[in-house]
Amino acid sequence: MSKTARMTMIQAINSAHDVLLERDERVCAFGEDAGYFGGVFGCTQGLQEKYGLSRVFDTPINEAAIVAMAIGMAANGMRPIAEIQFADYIFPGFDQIVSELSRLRYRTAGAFSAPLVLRTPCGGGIYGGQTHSMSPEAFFTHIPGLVITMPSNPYDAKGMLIAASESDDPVLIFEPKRLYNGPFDGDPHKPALSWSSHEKGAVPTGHYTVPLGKADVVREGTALTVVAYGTMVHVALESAQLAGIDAEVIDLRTLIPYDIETIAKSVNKTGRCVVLHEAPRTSGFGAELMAQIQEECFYALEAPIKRVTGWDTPYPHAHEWEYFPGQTRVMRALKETLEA
Amino acid sequence: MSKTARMTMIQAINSAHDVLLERDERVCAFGEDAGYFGGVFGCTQGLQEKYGLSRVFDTPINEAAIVAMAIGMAANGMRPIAEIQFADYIFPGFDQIVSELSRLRYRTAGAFSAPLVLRTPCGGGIYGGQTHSMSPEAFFTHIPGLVITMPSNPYDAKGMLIAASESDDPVLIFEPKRLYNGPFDGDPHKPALSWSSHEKGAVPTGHYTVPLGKADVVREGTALTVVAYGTMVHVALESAQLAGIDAEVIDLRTLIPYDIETIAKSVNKTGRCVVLHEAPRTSGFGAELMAQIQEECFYALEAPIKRVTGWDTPYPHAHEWEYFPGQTRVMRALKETLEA
Amino acid sequence: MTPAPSRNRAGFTVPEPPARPGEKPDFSGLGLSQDIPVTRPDPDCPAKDTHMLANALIGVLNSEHQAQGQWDPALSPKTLRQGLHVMLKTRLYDDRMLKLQRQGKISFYMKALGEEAVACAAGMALRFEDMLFPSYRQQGLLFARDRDMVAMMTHCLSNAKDNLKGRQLPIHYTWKEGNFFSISGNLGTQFPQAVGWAMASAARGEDTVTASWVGDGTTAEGDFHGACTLASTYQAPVILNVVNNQWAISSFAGIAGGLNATFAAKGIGYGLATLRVDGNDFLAVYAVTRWAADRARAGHGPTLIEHVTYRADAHSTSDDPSRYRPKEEAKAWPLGDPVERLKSHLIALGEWDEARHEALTDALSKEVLASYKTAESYGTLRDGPLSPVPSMFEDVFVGQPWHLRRQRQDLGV
Amino acid sequence: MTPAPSRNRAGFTVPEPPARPGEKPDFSGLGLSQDIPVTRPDPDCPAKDTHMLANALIGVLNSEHQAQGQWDPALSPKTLRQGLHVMLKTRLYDDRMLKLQRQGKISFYMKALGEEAVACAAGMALRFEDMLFPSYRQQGLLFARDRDMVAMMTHCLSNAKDNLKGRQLPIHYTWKEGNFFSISGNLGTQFPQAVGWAMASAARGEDTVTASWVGDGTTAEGDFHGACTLASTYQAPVILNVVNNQWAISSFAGIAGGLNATFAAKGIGYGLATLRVDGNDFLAVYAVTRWAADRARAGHGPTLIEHVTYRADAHSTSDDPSRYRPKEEAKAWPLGDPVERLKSHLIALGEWDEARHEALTDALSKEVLASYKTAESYGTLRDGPLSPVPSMFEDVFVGQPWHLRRQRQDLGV
Ligand SMILES: Cc1ncc(C[n+]2csc(CCOP(=O)(O)OP(=O)(O)O)c2C)c(N)n1
Ligand SMILES: Cc1ncc(C[n+]2csc(CCOP(=O)(O)OP(=O)(O)O)c2C)c(N)n1
Ligand SMILES: [Mg+2]
Ligand SMILES: [Mg+2]
Repeated sequence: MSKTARMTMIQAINSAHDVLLERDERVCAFGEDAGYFGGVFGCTQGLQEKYGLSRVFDTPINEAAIVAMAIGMAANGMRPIAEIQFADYIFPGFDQIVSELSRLRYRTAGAFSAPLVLRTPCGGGIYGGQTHSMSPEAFFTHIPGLVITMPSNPYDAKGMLIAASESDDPVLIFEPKRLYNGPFDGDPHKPALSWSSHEKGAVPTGHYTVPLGKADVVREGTALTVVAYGTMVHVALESAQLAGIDAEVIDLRTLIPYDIETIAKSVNKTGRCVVLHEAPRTSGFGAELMAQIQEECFYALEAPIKRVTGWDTPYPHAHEWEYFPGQTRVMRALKETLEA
Repeated sequence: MSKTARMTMIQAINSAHDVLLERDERVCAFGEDAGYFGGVFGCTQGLQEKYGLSRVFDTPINEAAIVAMAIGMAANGMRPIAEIQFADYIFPGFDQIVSELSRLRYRTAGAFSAPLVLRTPCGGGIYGGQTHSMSPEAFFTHIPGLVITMPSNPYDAKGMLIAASESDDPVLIFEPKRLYNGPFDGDPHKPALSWSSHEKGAVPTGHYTVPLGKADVVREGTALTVVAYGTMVHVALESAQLAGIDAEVIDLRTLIPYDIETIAKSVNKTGRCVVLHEAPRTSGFGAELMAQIQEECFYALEAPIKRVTGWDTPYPHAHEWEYFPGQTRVMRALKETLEA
Repeated sequence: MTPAPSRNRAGFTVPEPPARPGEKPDFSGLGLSQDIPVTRPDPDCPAKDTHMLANALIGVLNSEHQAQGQWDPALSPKTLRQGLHVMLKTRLYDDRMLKLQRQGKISFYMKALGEEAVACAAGMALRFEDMLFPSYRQQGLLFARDRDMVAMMTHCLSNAKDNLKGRQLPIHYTWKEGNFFSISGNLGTQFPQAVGWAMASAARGEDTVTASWVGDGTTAEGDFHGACTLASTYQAPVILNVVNNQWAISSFAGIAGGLNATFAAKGIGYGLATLRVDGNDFLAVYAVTRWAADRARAGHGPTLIEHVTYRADAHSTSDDPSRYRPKEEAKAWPLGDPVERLKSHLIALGEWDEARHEALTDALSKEVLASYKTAESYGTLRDGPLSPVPSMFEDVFVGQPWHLRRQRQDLGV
Repeated sequence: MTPAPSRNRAGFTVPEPPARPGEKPDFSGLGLSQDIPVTRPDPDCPAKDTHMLANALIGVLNSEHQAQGQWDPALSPKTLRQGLHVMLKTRLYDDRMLKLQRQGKISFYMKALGEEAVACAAGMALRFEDMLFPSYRQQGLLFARDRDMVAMMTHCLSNAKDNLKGRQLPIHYTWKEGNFFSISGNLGTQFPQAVGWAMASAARGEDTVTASWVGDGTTAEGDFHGACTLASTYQAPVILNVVNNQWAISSFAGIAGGLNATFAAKGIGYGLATLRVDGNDFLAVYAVTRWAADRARAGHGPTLIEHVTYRADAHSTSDDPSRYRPKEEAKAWPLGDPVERLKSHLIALGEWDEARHEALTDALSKEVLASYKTAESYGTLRDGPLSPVPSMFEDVFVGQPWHLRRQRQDLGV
């Protein structure tokens, strides 16, 4: 394994691009403002200068065209990594994702495929209002044929992006933008935390992968199981700590295909489960997890599975912290599930 | 109540348009081929001739523009009913639905709203292949601000369309095209059934409404609860019959907001539940129902809630009946749930 | 002078076609004729030098069946006969497949009747290595590339030999070895994908060209605009074809905005090279395709071509055009029939005659029938054999994740 | 002559702006000048009679600060002074709001510096009943319609008096009483909606006009195409404005295809009336807007207008333009500054002077400051008071379905 360095999530993502562009000339990266400027969050900064205009470049503002162009390139032997500037803006490209990207291999019986990566920053916590805060992952988990991921730290972000680009399946990566510059445990009043002192902020500078489809048990425990991903992993850890509950916390990392084995093993052990996500509650990905867990672990369950989620409203600007499923709500759910 | 007549689902939908266009000059109807031709399934047939070009008309083939035009018209005092030719083709309009239609009232604090109806034929069973068979309702149930419905018979189809058009919320109606000309119980080898002998094929010719948000208990029973909607309602009824199981079958009708009261009452009574839909399994609307039912009825449940659904693949052409969640699979799930 | 502000009593306009069922077909408003010679700029010219061609109609064959003007591709009689062969084959194949659909042997079909030249001539003008992103009505490309007819039919039959394993509706061909992309049921999605494909080719320094096709109705989709924008910005080696066959399903080209500008003119706003061609003139389609291919191949960028043609039969086997347009419209089409026109040209050249034509028709009909017999022997949708059921769960992903494995097991296969 | 097929070694092109940080600004490639008089067709002319204007630049104020040519709207000194007032107000408001964002009082801001004429002149040229579907950079429309500044600020502060109940990011104004639609954060979505609104007005026989605005970058979105297509097909009474301020965020207009055609030229392919105007010339923007409004009002259909201007400051408070363009670009912009130009014109007319200008600036600055004091007294995002928490669950639906009621209760409010 190569040297490690302290990296933010942005630096880790940037480094993943760098490694990929360096190793494989089929890799290219593009998106709105992703070229010269290096992306509005800097995830591709410096790479156009290093690899040239035709490997890292700006696109017109048309998310459908970005996805379509990536599909065409990928089908023709390249390994594009496309950035959608905010997950809230992925919807103009939804048709290309649902109707084309996800099905190309299937409908051609394997003759054509589009192994590409779509990355996009998601989630709230930066006062972005309803159009810079969405966590739309659940929509994509209902589309057969896509690998859906959400890393929660720099180490995973880099390793999963490399794994995604090297995978022969199309992979979507939702990057919680609130975590870009430091972990966030759900308390907006605390001073900002930094990745520099976080275990997962130590990132190998070279090539490595984090396997897709594998969850990470980030805290072992026996009292109950918390299934979370993205920002909510940090909220879960802190809430369990504050509530003094011996929770087992699972960082799902890959949503499709999700690591049912790890989840079921844990829930069968603890008999209780809480599922967390920032996205709206109804038909969120938590619903799928709960449905499957109750099928899988019914006889082990001692309490109903609870979910703590964003509300079924657009993400409001002023009431961001009343919307965000923060520590108070998570702690309450943990306690209630424990006592149920 | 006015006279009734025997109607197919297509005729009932046509009649609903007719009633609405007649009563309310704010109502207009449009879509690809919906004007002169009256729609590829005939749901608006004869209405352009009757109400004129500016009330019932053809649109360019751009589903985003269709939705956007409807939003603009609805915000400006009209009551548009737009047809998306196949539910598979709603995705180019997804952004307008997620980002605009669903949020207009919210983001303007009530100053503007878009009370409109989007209708679209969904579901398989007509050898339509992957692009004329989708049941994409689950995607829409994750969007706060939309009423989502799926009628299963002519009576409901007409009454719900009138209710939808008169509602001040935006309403999406998914119409199972396999039911357009007759009920379908899941057995493709039987001769086609007809609405003419079906109780719900008797439809008032005039104005009436079927309330949104209210499920219909279409079969009472004590052994277990089946929650279904659309085509699967008929499959559920026939499967319960064939399996000789005293199932209570709930036709959900409205998916958002769903009638939790009716569902919970039933499951609390029976202690067992099977959820059905034709859409792919993972993150389908069944997941939401199961998640909520287990939260709501945990202590009454005697067996895991099962789901019988389409598979997590695109809808295949040749293997339509291996894909469709038919009687064999439904019966097996009913039995397993009863015996679990 | 500023018009006096007045109440806009007109409301909005909903365009209507010149004639409806029972009325007399009328194409006079389109101003089409086979006899206007048009200049041909060099393929390396600035795009703007082509913009006047967006409002012209490039033609080669005149009403006397002679090749005329600067666009004459000067094809050998052999090539011309080959063109006739390919178009006729397409037509006879279509006829047979329609019959099969009527007999319930296949679930669905779409013919290219009346617009065979668009695909056949383009298919012949392009190199085999050039990549094709067609819509569902360019089966002529396959015949131009000599795709095995039995393979096409096994696909349409969805049987065990279908190269798509029964997953796609008939006519949604894929032929990778023939550089023919997969056809989607969703309109227009392939247009911007084609630009991406072309960019990848260009990035590798290859000199292949990518071509894509959409219908007049489909130009309204956002993806049309996405494709034109990408092509313009990146100057990709791509040919974007609009097949204006006057009709979408039941809605005429005016519903897509076609009364207010030509479809070729849409290219002007992107600075694309723009050509508008008589799509029923095999020679002209060949010539413009070659022009655009030469331009792209040499690094001078994309071209948008409008092919003016007429969909002479139903939209698909689910359609009944007699409900929305006069039955005699196809006959009244001012640009004639592409097969007849090429045939007449060959006869005028002394390179063809009725007897040879009949013989060819006969031979092709037999080939089609024999192919069908073979294809059917591999199974039909109704009676099988089909691709094995477990194949239904394959190719969703490269591997088979646990949930699909379980679902397959759940089905007991 | 057909160019010899050669390997396309060029790959694809990624356009680059003429100058990057540290380089000398260079707008010579745009061929812009304030001094070309351009003819003015009648507003009821066929659309094609305007198409040459898609490649021209309509201007009124010449470099000598005189109004010239057929497009001179011949405005009264009072109206001109009103225009200056509105533009200056916009600018001073922007300055103040930027400061507040820097102080952490509001979360986000976007200025219109350098392109105030586009919105202010249009706002004045339209009738109050005309409906506006702006993007986020047309705050000038609000000032032109004399929107209460305190209300604008309470919105940006997201406080308890915010008419949007704190739900929207700052500057995403809604003002129904002012016939000003809600601003979306999603680019371009309002463009086709505006056409729908216009169609509803027309259907009722009203003579109001609907106008919408998008940026140069946003023209690439599918919704731009959808809007143009709808406007063309239904000939809706709508004005579709493209504000070409040369930059999206960090990407210049060339990334949207702007090197290959003007944005106005996109209208040609839809058969829209097309105008391209010096967007920094208040009189010219006023004139073209009035022309298009007259045209639409009288039932002659839609117009696409490109406003050529320059975004003189950052894209938003999240942006740092010094990282991607020369700092001095704004100063080098050949069409000058809209406030300065109108001011100089008024001075040249003898209707204004430096002292009055200073006094106006002073008065407006005071008004802005006083408004802010009032607005802030109603609360700030950081310290409140905000709209009551339960309001968060309102307006999702007309009523509050069970799931939202329960969620509200779950939050304990
Ligand atoms: C996104 C999408 N919307 C609608 C349809 C339904 N549809 C199939 S073909 C067609 C008409 C297309 O007309 P045109 O583009 O002119 O092509 P043509 O059939 O004339 O070749 C329509 C509306 C579809 N397949 N995809
Ligand atoms: C659908 C969508 N994609 C991307 C964005 C992010 N974004 C916000 S503004 C902007 C640039 C817009 O540029 P332009 O249209 O030229 O408008 P200007 O800011 O110059 O007025 C981008 C990419 C967005 N808001 N919506
Ligand atoms: Mg057509
Ligand atoms: Mg701009």
